[in-house]
Amino acid sequence: MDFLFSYIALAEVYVLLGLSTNLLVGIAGIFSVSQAAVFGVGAYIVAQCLMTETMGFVPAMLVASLACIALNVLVTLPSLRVSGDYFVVTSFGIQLLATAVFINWTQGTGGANGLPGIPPPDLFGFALESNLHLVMLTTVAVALGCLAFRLIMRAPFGRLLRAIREDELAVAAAGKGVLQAKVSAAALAGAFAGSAGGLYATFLSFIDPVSFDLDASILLLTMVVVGGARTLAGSIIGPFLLLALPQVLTFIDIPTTIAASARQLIYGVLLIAFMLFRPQGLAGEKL
Amino acid sequence: MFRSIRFGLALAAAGFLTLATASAETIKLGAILPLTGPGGLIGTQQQKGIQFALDHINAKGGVRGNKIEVVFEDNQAKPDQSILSFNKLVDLQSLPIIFTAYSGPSLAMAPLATRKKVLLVNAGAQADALAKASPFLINTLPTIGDEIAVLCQWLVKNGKKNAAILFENSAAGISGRDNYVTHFKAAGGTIVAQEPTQFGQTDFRPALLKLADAKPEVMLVSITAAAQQMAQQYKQLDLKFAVAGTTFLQDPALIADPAAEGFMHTQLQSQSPPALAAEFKQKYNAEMEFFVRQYYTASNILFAAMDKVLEEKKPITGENVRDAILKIKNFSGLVPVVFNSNTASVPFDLKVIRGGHDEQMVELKAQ
Amino acid sequence: MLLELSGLAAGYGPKTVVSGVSFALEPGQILAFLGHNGAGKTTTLRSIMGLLPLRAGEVRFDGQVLQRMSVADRVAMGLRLLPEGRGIFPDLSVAENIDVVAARNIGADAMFRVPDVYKLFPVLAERPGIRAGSLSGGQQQMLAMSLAILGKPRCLLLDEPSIGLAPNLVERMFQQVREVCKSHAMTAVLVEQNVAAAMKIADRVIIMNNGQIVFDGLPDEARASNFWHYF
Amino acid sequence: MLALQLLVNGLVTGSALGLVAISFSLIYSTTKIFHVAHAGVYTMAGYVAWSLASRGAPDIVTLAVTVAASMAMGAFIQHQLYARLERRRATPLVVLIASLGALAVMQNVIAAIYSPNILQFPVPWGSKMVVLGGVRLTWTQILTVIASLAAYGATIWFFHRTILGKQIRAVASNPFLAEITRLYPQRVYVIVVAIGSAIVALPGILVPLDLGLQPYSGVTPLLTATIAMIAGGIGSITGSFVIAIGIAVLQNLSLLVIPGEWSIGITFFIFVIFMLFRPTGLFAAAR
Repeated sequence: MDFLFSYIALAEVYVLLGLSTNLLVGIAGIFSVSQAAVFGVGAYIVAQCLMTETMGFVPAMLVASLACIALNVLVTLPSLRVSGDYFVVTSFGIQLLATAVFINWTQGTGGANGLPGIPPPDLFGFALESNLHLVMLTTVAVALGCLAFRLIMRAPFGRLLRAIREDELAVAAAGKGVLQAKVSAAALAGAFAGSAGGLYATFLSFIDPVSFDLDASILLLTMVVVGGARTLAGSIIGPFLLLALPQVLTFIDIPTTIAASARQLIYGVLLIAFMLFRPQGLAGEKL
Repeated sequence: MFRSIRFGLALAAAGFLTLATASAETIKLGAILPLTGPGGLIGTQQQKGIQFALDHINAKGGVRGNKIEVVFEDNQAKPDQSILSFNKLVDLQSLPIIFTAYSGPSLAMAPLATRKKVLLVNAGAQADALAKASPFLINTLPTIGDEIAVLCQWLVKNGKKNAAILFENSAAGISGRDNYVTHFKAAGGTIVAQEPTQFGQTDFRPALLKLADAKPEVMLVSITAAAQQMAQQYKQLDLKFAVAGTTFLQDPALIADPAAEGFMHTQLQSQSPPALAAEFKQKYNAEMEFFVRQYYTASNILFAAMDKVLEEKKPITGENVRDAILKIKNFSGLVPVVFNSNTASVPFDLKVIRGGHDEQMVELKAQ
Repeated sequence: MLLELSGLAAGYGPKTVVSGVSFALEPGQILAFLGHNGAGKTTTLRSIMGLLPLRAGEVRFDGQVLQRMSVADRVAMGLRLLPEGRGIFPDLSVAENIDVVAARNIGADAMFRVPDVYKLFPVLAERPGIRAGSLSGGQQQMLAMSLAILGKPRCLLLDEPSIGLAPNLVERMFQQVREVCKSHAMTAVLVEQNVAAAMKIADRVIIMNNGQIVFDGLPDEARASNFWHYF
Repeated sequence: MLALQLLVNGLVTGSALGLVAISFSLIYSTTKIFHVAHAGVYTMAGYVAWSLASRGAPDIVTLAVTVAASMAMGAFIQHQLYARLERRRATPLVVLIASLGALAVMQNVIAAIYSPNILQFPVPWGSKMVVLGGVRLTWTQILTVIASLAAYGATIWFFHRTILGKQIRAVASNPFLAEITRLYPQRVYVIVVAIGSAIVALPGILVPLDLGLQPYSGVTPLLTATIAMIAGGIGSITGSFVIAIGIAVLQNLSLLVIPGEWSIGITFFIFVIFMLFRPTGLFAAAR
């Protein structure tokens, strides 16, 4: 059962990230490609807190979430000044800047070598070592995340975010707080990404910059797009499906000389096909 | 909505159904390698090395009559995919032994290996942390530090006291850099400058220029790719200092390039006899390169250890095979490999590139 | 009849904006097409040009049914639109604006060639190298008009041509429109907020409300009618 | 001396980067599509040229065929992918994701055919040295500068002196008016992507001629070029060309004062700050 548990635990971490990305990209219309950077900051903070034994798992998660809220608000600030493609490029820049920090700030992140030996999460003095316990932990986290997402979507705040995405000028003209709404969405997305980072670090017990680079950000985006933007179901299906894909693909017999590229190629084809024929993803709304 | 979720889950679940079922006389091993992505090139070489060794042992009837099979998993050199693959192989297929490569993924799997008593066999990565990561992680090659310590001593002894370091900003490159700094100073030399390059970038000119400005006598190199381009730019810029590196510089394209004339590098001894190399070439239409040889050798070490375990009428478990490796201690395949600990020591040479060939300078021994 | 609309309906997304719009215009006739904001005037013009698919009804031009024709083919037949507020290429110079449009639209039978528009609007000939976006509002509108008539226009659809113009300029420009229409037997549909000025040159008036025609008659009848409460 | 050599090195790298920036800027300012797959066209050009050169084709044939192949590929992507999406009224986000997919497909098809190894051009004259005022340059580097300046001049001439160039600018300036004055925007989009692809074929050949050929190396130059485009003002050919050279020179010269680990990070840091305070670019005309 360990495999199933570890798969579910990992997928659930990505569901949290999917919710975060969906909130920002799908719902608030802030097209960010730097969510993996925020995710990484959460992971490094929790890892450092636990490895230096500064604090326990729960306070560490809290610190990571708060830090990521602040960070995400900061990195989405440019979206208030620049729009559309400008922000995409800014966001690319932020992601690359973060990768440079992850690789080069050796004291904080262990540099390119990463941080091995992160202790397992502990709850009230009880260390969660087995995959079953970890799955229970991530499931609780995801359930909370989904509940929050659902409540927000139904609340007036959710409707305001939708309205901003449809027509920002009209909302601003109607005197609604566009700034406040965007900042709140970014803060919430930051909290999701930060806690996902903490869970990821303690689940893997090893983190390195590879997990938080531009490719990871694009993978996240792909998960949301394939699953379906703007819906809870989409944020759940995408991560589960895309994490399973490499496992499924190992069954397809491809000559080893081209296997290296052939599997990556399938991602590309999937992206194009979804955009052309089903831009709403498997269970989402039209982007 | 729920129907869509169920659809997604069903598709995901389909992935877990394993197709192969083991027959009684088949011993199955696992291999978690980067078969796709930027590490795919090296991963597929490693895969061929294992496959080549498998074909040989099975042609001979297997280990004590038991056929060997290896289940390959792709981790894209990513730690999280490695964990999934590890659990898949250990949990669903109960494989006792898994080949691994790359420092990050190996370090990520090490705690799991300890907990589940599964033997990890690394024949490619050389990061220092691997030596102490897990009692269940066997490294069939020394960590980079051993090679570098000896190289630095030789260089300082031969009058190269001021060194500049060119390193790749990646796990392997930085690990090499750190070792150069430690060991070159320990040997009595001075590091006058160090400069990074980005993995995948082939423009070394700015870094080379800056290093040259510090007037070193030797440039210590720790890059894992594009060594040929580095050599060409070194030549174009008319730089005069000596160049020295580790096994990473044992790259056929580099050695064949006239720009690399006079470059020195340590090299783990790993020759393939001409007949074997020819057979490999005929089978895979590729040269039997370093990583092919490494994983071929590692596979044979495992087969020998498994033979001993079976001889003693014990079951093939990670623990038993590891103990057998440490007990046998000396393996002679393509090269002599000695296990004084989890990490093997392998003799290595100092070579110099002359006229498109690697020439032996001295044989060195790790302390 | 040059331009004939019968039972036209069009809209955006789920919303049908205009329906049941029918009228027919002869060559040389000028129609003042009036109504408050959102009444469906621009929508009607856009569907005549083929920029918006028809939901129902038919558009005929010179006897031909237009539905299956591309925008470019309609332009080639002589249907021209002067779009509201964006009738020029702001990043190109005045001369480049005219050259680019001339290159595509002037054939052997052209009524207006490059020298003709410079003669019609001499102010454009004064500074041909200036960036069009930096012209004054009135000059921009003249340039837009030039671009709309280059080649062989037969029916001009003018969407708010007076926006941002000083009152005396509006008067002069409308007179020019009328002269051009009458001398070249060109039909014009004039969508305007400046109702008084538009009615002065119009041969016929249609008033729209909520996507439907509520008045269709002569300017004098319109003046006498009680439809003014729509404005 | 070091500073001079670094400066010259930056100028060479920058002039190649400048062409990437010009070509991307042309495409973006006209079609408003964030054509990430442009990096794939850039990479493809190098491989087409390599295939021809290694089969002994004369240099001029290699150049002509490569440019033609790039144009065809660019036109194909516009016509078969972007135009289709446009007809379905896809949002910019959908188009961007499809473009990312196209990039993944191109890179991996190349990697499957040619392997991910670094390939070296079999052109012996390319690495011959010239010493100019104490600065050492290869013929390839000199050729890169000459070709870039020539292509820059030709581009300026084409877009300001030919009727087709003016038409393209007209479409970029007001696509709606272009539609109703028979300038055929959809056709112009195909043409402009083809022209951009022809321009990017030059650095696509010249850079690997100097530094070797790899399937995944197109993204970094494209991102840097995008930054140059934005900083130089979207639509300004000269702006993007000059800023691209500026970025490369700065990255080279920055080695004199800061450790190389941080040079990329700092480029993006400056860019993000720039986006916050002057998002319209340095050369942008008042619009």
